Amino acid sequence: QYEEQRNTTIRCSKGSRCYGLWEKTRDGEIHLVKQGCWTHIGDQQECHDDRCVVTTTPSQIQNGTYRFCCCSTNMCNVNFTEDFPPPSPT
Amino acid sequence: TALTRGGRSGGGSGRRKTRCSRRQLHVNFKELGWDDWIIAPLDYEAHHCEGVCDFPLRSHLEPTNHAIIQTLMNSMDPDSSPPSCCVPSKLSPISILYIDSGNNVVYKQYEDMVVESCGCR
Amino acid sequence: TALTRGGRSGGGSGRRKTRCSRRQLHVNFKELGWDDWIIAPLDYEAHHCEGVCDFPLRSHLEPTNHAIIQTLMNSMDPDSSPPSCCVPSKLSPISILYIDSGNNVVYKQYEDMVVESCGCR
Repeated sequence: QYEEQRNTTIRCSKGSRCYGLWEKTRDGEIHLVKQGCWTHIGDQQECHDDRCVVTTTPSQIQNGTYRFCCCSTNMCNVNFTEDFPPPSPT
Repeated sequence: TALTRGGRSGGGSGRRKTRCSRRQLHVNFKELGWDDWIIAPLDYEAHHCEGVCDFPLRSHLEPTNHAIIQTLMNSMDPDSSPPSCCVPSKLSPISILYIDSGNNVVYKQYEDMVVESCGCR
Repeated sequence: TALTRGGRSGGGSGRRKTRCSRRQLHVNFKELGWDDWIIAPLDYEAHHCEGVCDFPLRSHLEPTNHAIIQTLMNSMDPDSSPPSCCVPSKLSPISILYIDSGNNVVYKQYEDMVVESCGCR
């Protein structure tokens, strides 16, 4: 289960996970973009954590302000923490 | 019904190559240049199928009747046709979060992205 | 939905081989030694698929999303994986009259005996 934008909670189907996507602006403001059930995991090691931790460097979209994570316990995608390598100096 | 009455066994010559099986193939969307539209995941394990489909074909490779005949004919006369080919026989989807052309964030299930099993076709 | 946002175009090198297409393959059950149980037909045109599946894959080859990604990765780094393979994408049956183990004459439709179209998988 997870908490969607309109504060509703749905049950994810068996085997799927919860995910969340936020936008973190330059000055640290955080906006929720999307939450839901992640039904098909590409890498079986993914989304096993019981907390929503952003572990991979965000993609270049929107200047890298998106924060994506997935996790496997009830309501785990209500918020997120960050644990990804700092961008390498260019 | 599979055609099981086989003719002469294949005369497969040369170094024994490994048989058709599922192998690793790690896909990195950044390296493909797709991280300008894909938000997550940025990489995943897709696997791929590789190896010879030689005569006689093993049943776990689920050959079609055509593949059985083609492989048999190739083993009898390699110039008549190539052997059947080792390809995915079962694929599964992955979920992808991306930005569409209208700059909306979209969650979608992309079919046929991960090889579950390989077969000779 | 097919993955259409392609990354860098493939650097396919070497002599231009012919592309994946349907070719002839005449099957003679006598030559296969099956005329001791097959009454009719004793031969038929099975066709087969042959040719390269190079980047970018044409839509008529109906590539799966996995085949699109594998072919793209092969064009960027041939050592990462083989290209996708040219195999039957549509097969049709033929009728066969044969003698079964109880010495009865049986009429049966054998599935997947004739290649109708080829694709990259």
